[in-house]
Amino acid sequence: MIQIPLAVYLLFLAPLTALAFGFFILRPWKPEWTHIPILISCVVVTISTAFLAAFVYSGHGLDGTLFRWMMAGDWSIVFGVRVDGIGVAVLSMVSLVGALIHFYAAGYMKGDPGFSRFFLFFHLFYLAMIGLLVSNNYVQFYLFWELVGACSYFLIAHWLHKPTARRAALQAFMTNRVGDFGLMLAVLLILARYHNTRFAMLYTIAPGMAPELLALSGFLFFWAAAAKSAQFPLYFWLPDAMEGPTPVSALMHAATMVTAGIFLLVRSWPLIGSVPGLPNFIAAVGAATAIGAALLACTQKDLKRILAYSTVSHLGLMAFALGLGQVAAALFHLVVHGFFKAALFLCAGNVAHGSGKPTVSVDEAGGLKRSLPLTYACFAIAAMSLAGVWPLAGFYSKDAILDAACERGPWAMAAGLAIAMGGALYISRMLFLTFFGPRAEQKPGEHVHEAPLIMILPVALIVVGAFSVGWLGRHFTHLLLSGWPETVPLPVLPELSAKVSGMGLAAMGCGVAISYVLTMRLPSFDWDWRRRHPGLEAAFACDLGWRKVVAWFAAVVVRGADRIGRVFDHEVLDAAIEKSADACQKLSQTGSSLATGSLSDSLWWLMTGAAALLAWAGLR
Amino acid sequence: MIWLLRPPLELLQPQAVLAVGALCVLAAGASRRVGLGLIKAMAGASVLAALLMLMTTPFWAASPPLLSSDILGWAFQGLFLCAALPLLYLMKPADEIPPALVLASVLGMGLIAVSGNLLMLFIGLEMMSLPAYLLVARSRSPQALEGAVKYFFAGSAAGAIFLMGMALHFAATGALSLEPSTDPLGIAGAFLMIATALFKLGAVPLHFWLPDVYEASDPELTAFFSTGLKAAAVLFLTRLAPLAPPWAMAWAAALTILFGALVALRQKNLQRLLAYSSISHAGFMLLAVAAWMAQGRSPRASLAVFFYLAAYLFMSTGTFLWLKTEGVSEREEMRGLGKARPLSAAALAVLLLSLAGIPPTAGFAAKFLVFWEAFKAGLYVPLILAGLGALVSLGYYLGLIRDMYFEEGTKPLASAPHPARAVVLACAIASILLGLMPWL
Amino acid sequence: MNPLVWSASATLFLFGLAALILRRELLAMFLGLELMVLAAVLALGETAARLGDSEGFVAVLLILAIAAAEAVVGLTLILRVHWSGRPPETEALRELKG
Amino acid sequence: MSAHWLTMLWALPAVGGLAALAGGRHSRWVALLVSAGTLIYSFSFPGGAVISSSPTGPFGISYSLACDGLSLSLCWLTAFLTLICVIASWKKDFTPGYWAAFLFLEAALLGVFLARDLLLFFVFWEAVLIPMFFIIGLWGMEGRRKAAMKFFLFTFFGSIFLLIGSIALVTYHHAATGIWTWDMAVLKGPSGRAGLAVFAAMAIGFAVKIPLVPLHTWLPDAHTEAPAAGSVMLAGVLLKMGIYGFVRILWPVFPQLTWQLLPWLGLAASINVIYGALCAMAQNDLKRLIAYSSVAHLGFCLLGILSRTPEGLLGGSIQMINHGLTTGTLFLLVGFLYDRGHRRGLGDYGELFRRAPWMTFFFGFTMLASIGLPGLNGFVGEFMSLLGMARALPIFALLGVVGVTLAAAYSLPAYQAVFWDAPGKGSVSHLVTDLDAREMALLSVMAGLMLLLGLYPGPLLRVMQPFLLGLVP
Repeated sequence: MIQIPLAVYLLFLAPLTALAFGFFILRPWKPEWTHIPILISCVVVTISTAFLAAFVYSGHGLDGTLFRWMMAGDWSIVFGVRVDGIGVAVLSMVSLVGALIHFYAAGYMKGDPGFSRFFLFFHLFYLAMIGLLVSNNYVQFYLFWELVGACSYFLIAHWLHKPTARRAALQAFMTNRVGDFGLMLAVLLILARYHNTRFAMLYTIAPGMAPELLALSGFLFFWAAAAKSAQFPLYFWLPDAMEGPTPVSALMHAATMVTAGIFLLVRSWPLIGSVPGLPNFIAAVGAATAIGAALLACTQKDLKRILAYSTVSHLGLMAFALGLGQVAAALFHLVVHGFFKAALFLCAGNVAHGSGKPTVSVDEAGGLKRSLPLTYACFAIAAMSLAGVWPLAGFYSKDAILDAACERGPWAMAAGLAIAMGGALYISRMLFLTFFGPRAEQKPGEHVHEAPLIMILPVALIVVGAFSVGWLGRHFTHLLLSGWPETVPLPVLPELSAKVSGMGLAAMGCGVAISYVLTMRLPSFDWDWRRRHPGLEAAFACDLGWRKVVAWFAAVVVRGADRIGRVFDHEVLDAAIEKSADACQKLSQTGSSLATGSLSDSLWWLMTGAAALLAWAGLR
Repeated sequence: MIWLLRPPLELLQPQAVLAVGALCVLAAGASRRVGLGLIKAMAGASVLAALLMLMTTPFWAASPPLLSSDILGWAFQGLFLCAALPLLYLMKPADEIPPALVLASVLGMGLIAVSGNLLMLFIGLEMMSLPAYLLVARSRSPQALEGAVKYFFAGSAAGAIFLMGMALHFAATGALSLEPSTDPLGIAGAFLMIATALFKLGAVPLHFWLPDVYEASDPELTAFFSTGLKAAAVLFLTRLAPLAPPWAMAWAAALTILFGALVALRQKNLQRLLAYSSISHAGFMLLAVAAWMAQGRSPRASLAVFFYLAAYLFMSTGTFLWLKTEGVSEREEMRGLGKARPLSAAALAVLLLSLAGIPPTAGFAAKFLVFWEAFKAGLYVPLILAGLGALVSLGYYLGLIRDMYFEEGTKPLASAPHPARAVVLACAIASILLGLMPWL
Repeated sequence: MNPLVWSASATLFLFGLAALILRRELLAMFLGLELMVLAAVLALGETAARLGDSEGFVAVLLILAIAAAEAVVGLTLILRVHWSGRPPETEALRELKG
Repeated sequence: MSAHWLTMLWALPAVGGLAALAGGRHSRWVALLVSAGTLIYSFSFPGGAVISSSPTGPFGISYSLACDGLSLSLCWLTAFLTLICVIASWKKDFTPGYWAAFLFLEAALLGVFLARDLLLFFVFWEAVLIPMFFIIGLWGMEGRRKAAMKFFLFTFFGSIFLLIGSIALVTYHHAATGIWTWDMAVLKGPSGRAGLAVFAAMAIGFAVKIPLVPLHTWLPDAHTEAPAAGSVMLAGVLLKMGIYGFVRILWPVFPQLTWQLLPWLGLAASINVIYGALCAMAQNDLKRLIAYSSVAHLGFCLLGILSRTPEGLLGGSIQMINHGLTTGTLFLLVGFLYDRGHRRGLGDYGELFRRAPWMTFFFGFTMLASIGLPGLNGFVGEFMSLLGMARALPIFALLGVVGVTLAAAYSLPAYQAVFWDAPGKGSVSHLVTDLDAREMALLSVMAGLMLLLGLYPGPLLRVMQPFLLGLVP
């Protein structure tokens, strides 16, 4: 049995003890101190992740079992730990960004009535995400996968008094549940056939698997990832999930939870990769989602909804990269995206916190450059990193994907460039509208004050990451190599060719230029097209009709349930019993009316009885 | 071994004791000097003496010309005498006639038990029935006379039919013995006699006299009718068994169970409800006899018949005597008894559950044995119908329990403790113990 | 099996039966009853005579005795109905029903 | 372990019931002592197979009890839930009959799980109906009378078929082997059409209890009208008698027939799952919703049992225990809610998270367990059952997973309607106060068990394993 380093146990024990301490002691006694043990546990987790990163970077992998969870006869499902390149890469980003967001949340949520409840769920989510990244078999993966979904349900609905928040939480959980249908079924089918779903085993048996089982489980994995990472059919819950507090949006709907889907696809890549048509399908869906979401992001008013659609777009981009076979590029973009998107969300949070309103619309905010200088600086760097400006991290990760797209063919290159331009377009529109000179229609807040230090420092640190992570490309691929099975070739991050980078920068440049012209030069454009084309705006509001389709489907299910539950069950089945009871009563009525009480009738019956018996005798 | 009669006739010793007892009762009554209590005691003593005599006579002795007896007949005689005891203990006769009539009726039943040929059977039948008509006439309820007249005419018509059957049988076989005959005349005669037996038992098309008689007579008398007379009718049927077709009996049984249970659902008067429920139980007894006949009169099947009647003896006596002790006659009066009289309500609940055939009770063991024999005899469809009949009968048994416990009632608190309450409790406990018999 | 006697006995039986069922007065019904018993006795007697079997005659005598006892009981009941003020018809006796 | 040790297990609550009847004011203390004693006593039995039978009486009927892994775990569940019910209904001033009825119910249930003689099993099977009839009828809600009658008559209808089936089974066994015996382990069912008829008859008897869909209409009424503790016992243990009947009797007696009927029974179980979930979505009475959810969960048990694979059988069995805990807790909570607000409708409450945070927490926790969140006990049973069915007939595993998805569709909206959404016009949420110490202790024990069984079901699975692995063809 490989000796499991202490760091791995700390990953689980630190959050568990913090949660237990917080729930049993602090919550009833002193709820406002709940965040203290949790912040400590965040620090411990980050340190142990750093240690594990070094451990893996130095070439060691780890795949051991902690204890037997379910067993039947000779077979059993185990609780295990698998620390390998992929896991640690994403884990380091998640733990670092997560810890910083915890500190930010301590400031942001101060004074909120549900403070301790928020922090307990927030940290439980953090634990679940870490568990998901280090689990070593699908069933354990499914456990943390569902736990993440459940925590997101309670966190989105944190402000329980807001009806929209409650509806969004339910919608988010149900969509995730529909996605988990795919994952559970796939795990069941694989487990039924191979009696073992450890990732290590998966790499060996994937080639030998039956083709139809392979195709089905591959597709079901993608279906689950589509729900969790908001791909085309099941993405509509993410923009609504912005109803939750900003730290929730930052941690969950930017850096960690939504990336779990992509992480699942990367984890089971040997299986999905070997299905003939699936990668192209994933690439197509990814590209479509990315372009569609970018388009929708340009038309949104609320700051956080723009960032939500931007996340959907970038997840589409990662799926697009995966579809092209660039697993390393997708992972690299996942890590980089985690940094700059978290930074953008936290800046949006500072803007909202500063102006005292839960959410800020693009129309209201304007010219905040002067009143929020620090937030403006961080926002600008993170935005430029997202757009893909040269020295920043976004450029390196997006360029790697563009490079792969160019090799694949003209359609892929066109899609890649379109995504690059769309990304630059909506993020610079948001930058110009919010921070540059107040325009005529905008009503800037009375006086917007800068966020306190505890909220600015985490954003700054994350922006440093968004700034510098790009340069670690080489180290990143070296980290991925350990623990990846030799049998399946892991394409290394492609070297950046000047031609492709040039094209990418050009696309980004013209995107920024277009948004500069539309927002600064034609200040009233953003409002005019809404007034002149209300129909167009309505179309954009309901995601080009997709939300209506989903609403219709939900209504069909509910009406069907009502017809079965109330009508069929009550009127048909129950009524059958009641009718048989009434039949007995009627029969009894006729029976007792036979006894008329007159002697001659009873004698008549006596004789007919005797005659009947005689007839029976005659018959025989 | 007490020898009253010479060896071949010792079978009749219990009947002889009863006859002497009846005469003494009449004589004591005529002398006007003996108190009614003493007369009842004399009647009771003679029944007990008959029981003792029964225990000691070797029933397997050689059977003289007119008589024949077997284990079934012997056991049933025990039943008849046990059925008579509670009646004699509880009846409040105006004069000495009713106790004598009871003794005479039990004597008639005894004769059926030991009869070897048709004539003796007819004598026993009439000896049993005639006192019964008069007993009904002497009951205290306002419609007693009407019940008695109906009972008389129906009973005598049945007797006449039996005679016609006997004549046909005699013409066909030349003898009054019980051997089945094959030629059509004999079969026709046999079926007429079977009709009489079914009439006495209360099988459905011929049952219309039963509810009126049970409603008209006093509860303790109805108890005697439902246990004693019904057992005699079953024995009468078993005597005619060689002549009867099992399948016809099984279908009649299923019809009786279902009809009795259904009609009882809506009865308002409790005695009439219990009358229809006793018709339903008669159906089960008929099913048991049919199964017994279908299996070539195997002794094990006869155990099922006897056990059903023994269990029914306790259940029915207990229920009817409960009506007497609580003075309840309409179903509305049952409401709220659960709280008003907890102990007696509990006793009745046990008895009703036993009548319904819910497992821990004797009723279930009896029904279970009948079901088992019927299945072994291959009577599948009547068995299913009997099961459904049991379900329907559960409807009103539970309905009574529901009225007692779940409704708020108007009945005053417990009335003066009645001597019969001990008998009711004894019956309730007996019906639990008998139920656990297979495992005790 | 003398056909003449048997047909007489059968018709007697049916008459008795008809009287029992159709007539309303209790006395007429009682007469019908006795008629049925006598029909059976007639058939029994004829067979006994034909077979020369003494058992049949014993049966006839005993049945007649029992029929007499029945008559006693039946008539007392009808008299009691009459004394109770109600006309001795079946219609007067309809309280017990259902 | 001679016979009387096992006899004492079910006799203790029976005698306790009599004592409680006579107890007068102290009868609830008697109930507490006896139920706690039975629970401790039931833990004193080793997990291994304990066979104890008396000499066979007349016609092959014998008083034989036995207690192996499966029976023992169900006895633990019964004893534990009875103790919970006694404590849960502590404050309300019930008459001695109430406590006696629960103890008699426990005695009969323990008898069912211990009996090895088919007739003894049937006697206990029906004896369960009497105390339950009085519990629903005397201390139930408004429509209790009709619900009690419907419950008793419906189950009796099933038991008639069970009785006739058992008799047929014994008679055919005698015809085949020439000996009269009622011992479950020895009996072997006939083959061919007769075997099918006997199987169908006994299966109807058990199906009414499970309940399989067309025969389930007694369940919502009985659950809604029963008192809180009554619903806990009804959902917690009485529904498991049907499944136990299938596993203990039908599988060993008809080994190859159940394999041939797998498609039909699998279809029935899947319909149970989907139908129960859809009906639950349509309810607006909290107790009816939980009742229909029980129909769905029992469908999972049956799916697991049907697959005849080690994980399926164990999954089905542990799902029985888990469902007992989860739904038992849900009914407890609805009972506490009903004690305060005297209403069960979803629209009658609102924003309870403000006035009763601990109740919100426990209801949320149990609701997550009931929809099968991994890490809590609902998931273990459902997952292993579906895994077993995936090995036997994958199509029914697919329907099962659809059922798992639908589970969230009816639980969450209900939870939100009662605890989060703003109160409607006629709401009574102002009456609701938070849980008191007794209720908190009770619920935290149940929550702890749910978490423990969810993360570490190993020991319980090992206890159940011996008998179930014998059933794998």
